[in-house]
Amino acid sequence: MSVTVLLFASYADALGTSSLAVDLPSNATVADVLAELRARPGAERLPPSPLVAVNQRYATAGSAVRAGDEVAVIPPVAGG
Amino acid sequence: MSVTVLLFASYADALGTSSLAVDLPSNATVADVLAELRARPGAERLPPSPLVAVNQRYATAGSAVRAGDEVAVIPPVAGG
Amino acid sequence: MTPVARLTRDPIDPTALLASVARPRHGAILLFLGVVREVNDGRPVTGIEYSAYEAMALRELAAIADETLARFDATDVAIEHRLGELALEEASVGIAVAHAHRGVAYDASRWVIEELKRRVPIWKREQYVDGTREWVDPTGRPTEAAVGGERR
Amino acid sequence: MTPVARLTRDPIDPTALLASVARPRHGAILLFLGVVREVNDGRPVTGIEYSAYEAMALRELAAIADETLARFDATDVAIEHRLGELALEEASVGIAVAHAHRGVAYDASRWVIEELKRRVPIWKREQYVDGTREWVDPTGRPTEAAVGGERR
Repeated sequence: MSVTVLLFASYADALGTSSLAVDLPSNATVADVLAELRARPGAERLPPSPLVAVNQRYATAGSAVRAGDEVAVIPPVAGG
Repeated sequence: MSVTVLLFASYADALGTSSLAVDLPSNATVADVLAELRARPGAERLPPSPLVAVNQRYATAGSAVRAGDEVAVIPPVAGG
Repeated sequence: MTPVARLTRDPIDPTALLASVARPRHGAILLFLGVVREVNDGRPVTGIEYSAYEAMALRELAAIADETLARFDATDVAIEHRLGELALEEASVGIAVAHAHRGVAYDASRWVIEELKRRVPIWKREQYVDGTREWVDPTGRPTEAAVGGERR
Repeated sequence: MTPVARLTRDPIDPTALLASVARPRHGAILLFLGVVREVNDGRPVTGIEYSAYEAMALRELAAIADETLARFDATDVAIEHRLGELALEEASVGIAVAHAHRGVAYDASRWVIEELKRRVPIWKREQYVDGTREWVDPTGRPTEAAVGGERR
């Protein structure tokens, strides 16, 4: 299955893109998405445990992901 | 000597005036001004120890007053 | 940096208050507006008349503004209190403060309104739906009307 | 009573924010503005670019507005965050809250800005006098540049 990974701000700069498709086995979790991401050039600039949202809600490493999900890797927020 | 007494809001209503002249011996204090005021009709509607300002600064019963001073008897403030 | 401390019979202008404290060094601006509300202590209000011991009120407002600068590390501050007859939803007081950091701005804004309510000689007479009016005593002591009722 | 929660690329309008929370039942209105200041952590700033995960940021802003109503006894609230390039002294965020009583208005306003800074996915890149730009990390973890410098 495939999920869409969104990257923002410094993380988008690090990986050179703001969006990419990642292929995963079924029953995958957020941790699996991050493991796939680690293989990409520039991913060493991500912190060990970045914030993640699945379908626009904050999630944890163990959260399940499903085909077509939108998985966002979220740098430290700096609004206001 | 004479001082000007200013009255405001409910106190002005009580005494039916917002300003009056009070004659006092020299060496008088705020307490003496209030005692003079007590003799006026309506003064029974003042509280036992009203707030007082002398020349626009809060004062106490023992504060001295001098000829020409402006002594204000100040109802509970309700600004804002 | 001259702090603003004014009494006015015109409507309070929030935009002007904000502009009077804006500086490039500030990261946070806080505007407090006290407004006339339709009910007080369960009684329907139609308007409020504010009056003041004007010379002393100005002096106290200016003192509060100066003390704000001293207590809160040169926070810019503007305080304006309205006098006269106010309708529902009109602002009786406007306080703008600005500071590099928001925590100080919140603390300073709150301090100013509490000081204003504690010491500035301003009074308000509420007008009620039934046509009566009454001076407001925030201390909860007997009102003029109640004391009058006890007249010997 | 629909709370306002918006992202905008236009300048924030304080007057419109205040109007959107004004109701006859309120006695206090508080407006917080976060503005771009000229210095951050000792570095002279010339401007800030704000960006967001827009769909999620809107969802979080709306959630904060709804939670404000629940936590603070039906306080009216309007939250607006700006995106894009901002110059010095421009407002990046505006928060208006109104309540019958000022204590609740202060508490609610402060809660909203702290929640916004904690959880709304918005980022800022500061532009400095020397022409460089840097993403701001309020957590104090190594910045992008610093992490990049450690690249193996």
